[in-house]
Amino acid sequence: MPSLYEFANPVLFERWARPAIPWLAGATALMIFAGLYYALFNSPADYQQGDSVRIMYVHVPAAWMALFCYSVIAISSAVGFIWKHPLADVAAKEAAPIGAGFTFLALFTGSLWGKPMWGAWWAWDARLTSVLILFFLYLGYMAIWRAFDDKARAARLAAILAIVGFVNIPIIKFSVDWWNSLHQPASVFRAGGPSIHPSMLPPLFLMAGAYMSFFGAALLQSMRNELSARRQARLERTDVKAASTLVEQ
Amino acid sequence: MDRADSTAAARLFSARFCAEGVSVSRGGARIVSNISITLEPGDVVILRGPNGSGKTTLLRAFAGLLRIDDGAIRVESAHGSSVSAPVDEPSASLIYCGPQNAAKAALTVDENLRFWAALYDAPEGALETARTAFRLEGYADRLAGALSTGLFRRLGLSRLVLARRPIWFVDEPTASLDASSSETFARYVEDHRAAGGVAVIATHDAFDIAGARKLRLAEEQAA
Amino acid sequence: MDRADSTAAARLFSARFCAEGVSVSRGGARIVSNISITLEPGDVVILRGPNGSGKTTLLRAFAGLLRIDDGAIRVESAHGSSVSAPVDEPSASLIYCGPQNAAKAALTVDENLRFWAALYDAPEGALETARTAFRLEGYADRLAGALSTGLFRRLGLSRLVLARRPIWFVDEPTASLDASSSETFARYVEDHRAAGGVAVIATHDAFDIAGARKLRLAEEQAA
Amino acid sequence: MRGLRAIIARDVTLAFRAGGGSLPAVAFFAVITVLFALAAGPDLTLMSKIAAPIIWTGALFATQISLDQIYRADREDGSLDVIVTTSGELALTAAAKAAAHWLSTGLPLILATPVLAILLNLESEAYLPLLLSLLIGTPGLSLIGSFAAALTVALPRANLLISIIVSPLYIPILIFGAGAAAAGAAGAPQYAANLSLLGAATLFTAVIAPIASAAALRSNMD
Amino acid sequence: MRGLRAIIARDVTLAFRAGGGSLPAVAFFAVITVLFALAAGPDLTLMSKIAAPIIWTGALFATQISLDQIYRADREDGSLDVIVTTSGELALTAAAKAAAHWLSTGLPLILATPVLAILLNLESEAYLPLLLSLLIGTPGLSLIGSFAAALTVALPRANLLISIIVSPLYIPILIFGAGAAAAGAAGAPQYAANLSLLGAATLFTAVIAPIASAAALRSNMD
Ligand code: HEM
Ligand SMILES: Nc1ncnc2c1ncn2[C@@H]1O[C@H](COP(=O)(O)OP(=O)(O)OP(=O)(O)O)[C@@H](O)[C@H]1O
Ligand SMILES: Nc1ncnc2c1ncn2[C@@H]1O[C@H](COP(=O)(O)OP(=O)(O)OP(=O)(O)O)[C@@H](O)[C@H]1O
Ligand SMILES: [Mg+2]
Ligand SMILES: [Mg+2]
Repeated sequence: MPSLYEFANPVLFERWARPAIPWLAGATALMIFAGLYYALFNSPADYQQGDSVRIMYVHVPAAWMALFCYSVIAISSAVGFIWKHPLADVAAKEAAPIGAGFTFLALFTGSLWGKPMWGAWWAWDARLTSVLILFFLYLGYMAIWRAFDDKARAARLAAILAIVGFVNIPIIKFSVDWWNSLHQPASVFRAGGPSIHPSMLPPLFLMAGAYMSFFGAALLQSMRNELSARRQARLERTDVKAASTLVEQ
Repeated sequence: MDRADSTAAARLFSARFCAEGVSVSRGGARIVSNISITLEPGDVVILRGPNGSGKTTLLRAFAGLLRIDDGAIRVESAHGSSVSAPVDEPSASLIYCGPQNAAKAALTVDENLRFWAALYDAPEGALETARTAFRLEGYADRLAGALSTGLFRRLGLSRLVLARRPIWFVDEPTASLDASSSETFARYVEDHRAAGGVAVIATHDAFDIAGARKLRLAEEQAA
Repeated sequence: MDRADSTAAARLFSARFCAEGVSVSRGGARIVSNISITLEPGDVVILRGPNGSGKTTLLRAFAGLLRIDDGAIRVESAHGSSVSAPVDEPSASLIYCGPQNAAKAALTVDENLRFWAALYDAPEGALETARTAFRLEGYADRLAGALSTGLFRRLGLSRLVLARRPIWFVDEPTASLDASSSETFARYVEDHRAAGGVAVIATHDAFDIAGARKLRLAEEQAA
Repeated sequence: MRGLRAIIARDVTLAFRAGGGSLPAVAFFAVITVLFALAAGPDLTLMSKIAAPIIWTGALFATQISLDQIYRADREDGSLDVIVTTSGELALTAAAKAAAHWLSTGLPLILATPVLAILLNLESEAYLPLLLSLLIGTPGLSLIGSFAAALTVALPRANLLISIIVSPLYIPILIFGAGAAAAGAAGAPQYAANLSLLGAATLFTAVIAPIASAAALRSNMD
Repeated sequence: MRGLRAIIARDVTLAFRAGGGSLPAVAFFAVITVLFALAAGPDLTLMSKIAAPIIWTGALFATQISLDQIYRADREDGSLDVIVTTSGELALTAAAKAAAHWLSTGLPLILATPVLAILLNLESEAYLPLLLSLLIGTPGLSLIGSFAAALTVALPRANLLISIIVSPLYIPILIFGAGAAAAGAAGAPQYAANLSLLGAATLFTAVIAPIASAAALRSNMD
């Protein structure tokens, strides 16, 4: 049986990532289609919120993904930092823009939803602000990668930041309970089981599944791009300048 | 430190510095590659090479201030036991004196000296010795920022006196020193080697130490 | 600038620099006093003196960057008419190149050069000339902050090429230059004087220009 | 002219590059605003009342925080020597430095204002007066600020002194500016008067500040 | 120990000398507060509602504005080499740097709070909770901030990046700190809970931040 390290070596990675991508992409398309169908036509309007509740099926899984992607970054960063595994660094790096995208989607749809629900695009409660702040965390993480030419150093520093920033995830998750908030507390993933209407669950989970497989496909593809870009850069660099050596005089 | 003093210190210094196949990159490009050198107690190396050849890079890597790509760096006591490997954990027997002087312009000369003395854990009298070694007595209460270039450099070099470490990496020490200060510095290096110390000195000047090894960093001939 | 070029410029440069009884104080203390000097077109002065003797102070005062207590500084066209007095209104015929290099670490080499070219209103080709004069071609897109000490200094000196001014005050130009770069600089000064330019160069190095006047500031000005 | 344009272009480039000098002031201010709003809690009407003063204070802040750099960085690396010795008329050069500062603090702040205003729940009729007052007033802030920077360029780290020097000089612009924003939002008649006083203050500053800066720079040469 | 004490003493001296590095942040903040009060106009109840959040924001601000200097100045003049090569345990050195930063920003801010609170018309029962929450919370801010400073020390001017990095990390302390101040003023029962969560956050930070800073400094050597 191959060790974890071998499994993750770039050549092997290429061998299993390439065929996986179309499958994941296909799954994404299917689930999006089914999920949107359920969400728009085959689920009840809320007795309070009317049809605007349908934003939920876009919003809630996006918010989940925002948290999930950050966790992926933090875990691969830890692996990359401790075991110095380059693929883990690349995975962390490439997960960031995708996660930032989901975070933005959650913010945007939440804002859209907020206008009819609360009468304002934005409110200063802990849940909303902390997602905004999560967005900053993503930006900071990506900025570190961009700021350094030296990829090895960027990887170490970004990893340190991601690991330290991970403490924020539980705070975002539980901020609704700890802090005065307009936003509703968790009703699906909570102690004591889901508290929302059962008919809302299938489209919610279908959309979540779609987001998940999209994340998988996009991550693998951008990792492949990054790896080949690095190979290219390495090839180009060798002929730039000869390194110095010591000679006795 | 006057000469009798440092010669008496001979028994203190007996460290050997050893680099094997060291390669260093900066900004993603390999700057120096496959450098090996062993310095026995009393060895002084004068390192030359054109601008940009990697002298500063190499010295910083030796001092544990730059990550090396390959190779190994060891500091050993002369009895053979490995004292420490500077990468990730810069050794307490090394000192690097770079082109900047590590002094604060907003502190006086004496305040700077006292700060270093605390960091290097120098004994009581060391401050006095450092002041006289590089003739800074007249400037004790002057803000370092109001020193001339060469005086500021002398302040920077006086760290060597306070630190009393066996292995020195000194980068362009005499760059803006006048002749007599360069002379002072050279004598000070001689005392250091007489005491069993080791030094690598990167320079472009005519600066020389009797009996020093001369090494040159130069671009590898394209193979 | 290659040599033919600058010799062709000979007709341009015909400024005379004249200081009379100049005294300068810094931080309340008199640093140099009663300095008089006249430099005819083609004169080069090598200024030496111990650290802290006031070389930098004097050059900055000459260049109009430091207020003088007493005396007068004049720049005259060789025909005798006074072009300008640098204090309060630094003259367009002077350039001062100090120990700092006036380059921004966060800009690339070329961006720095282009900025200077605009300030000194240099003509089209000057950028290319400046790059080659101090062998910076390979570094055009490198951030100046990632240059080695000597390369950074070369970037700083290339201002002289862009500015094409008749009167130079250059402070420790060769301090961290390798031998061949110092050589380049010396040749460049020779071209300048051949073109009728004037230069005062403060240095501690063995640096020399054939036929240059040697002056010495003697006292170290202690606190 | 070529030199002045180069100075402006360089300073703006530096501000935007690698986390730059003065652009961050705006980001900084935005972050502080977000954190302030979080600390103040979810009371939306309270927020909308203080939105305009907060943004005006932000303008002062973004200006002030980066003043220190206008001349000091150039002095430390020797560029100031070059700038001074090549400038035909030092007051024009000082004006160019102030313009560059405004382009990298005042302007980004004005551009960020609509977003910040949404976050702070500003009422819709208050947008235009706020933006107009900022557009007219912030150049004055940069001009005054660069004068204070010139005055203190020779001091090692002069942030404290700068903020003491600058705050009384900012008062007229702040009073007319915030006054115009408030009056405009309320539809009050003082709106026009405040705006024109604000304009007068900025114009006056545009004449005096560069000359004073040039004099200060000359006195600070050493 | 001797080295750590020397680092703290030196950094505090530098901060207070010649307009220093971080003390001005407090003055700066005080000036901004006064100007904000001026811009917001004479509504005293409005003021008293936002007094505590303003002062907490001020703590963030005063901390953040001076972060940039914690390591960068030392790096630029070469002192960081000396500090790194002489430190027995780099994490302890990082803790000392953070302590010095707190002494020259957090502490002055706390000392200034009573005065600022009067200006902002804070209710009298709100003083103690506010001061207590600041006392417990601000060391955490300095610790987190110095981590961000260590992370970005190699970048030419990283203010923008620092504020982006630091703001998410400040959130827990801000939430619990401002929460404690508000709850304490209102006599609400969450007061004690918020204070102890705040204490826990600061303690946790005191363990993590120096280690993370040391790792960042090591990665940034060049
Ligand atoms: C920009 C504004 C908003 C942001 C940043 C935001 C953020 C979030 C986050 C992070 C979650 C995930 C919670 C978890 O897994 O524990 C979430 C879930 C949710 N949000 Fe929002 N939200 C916003 C606006 C809204 C609005 C206006 C509504 C509707 C009133 C809403 C309704 C929900 C619901 C129903 C959930 C699912 C809770 C659950 O079942 O776990 N959100 N939101
Ligand atoms: N931070 C950096 N990032 C990228 N490249 C760098 C960096 N610092 C130095 N370099 C490059 O590394 C090479 C070696 O630089 P180094 O400073 O070691 O040269 P040196 O031999 O000390 O030169 P000098 O005699 O001019 O001091 C140069 O080409 C330089 O431009
Ligand atoms: N800003 C200042 N304030 C007060 N004194 C100063 C200031 N700058 C320099 N000095 C003092 O003026 C004297 C002359 O300094 P200057 O820099 O001119 O010397 P120099 O001849 O250039 O020396 P070096 O060879 O070291 O460069 C020195 O004693 C110096 O300490
Ligand atoms: Mg070097
Ligand atoms: Mg000098």
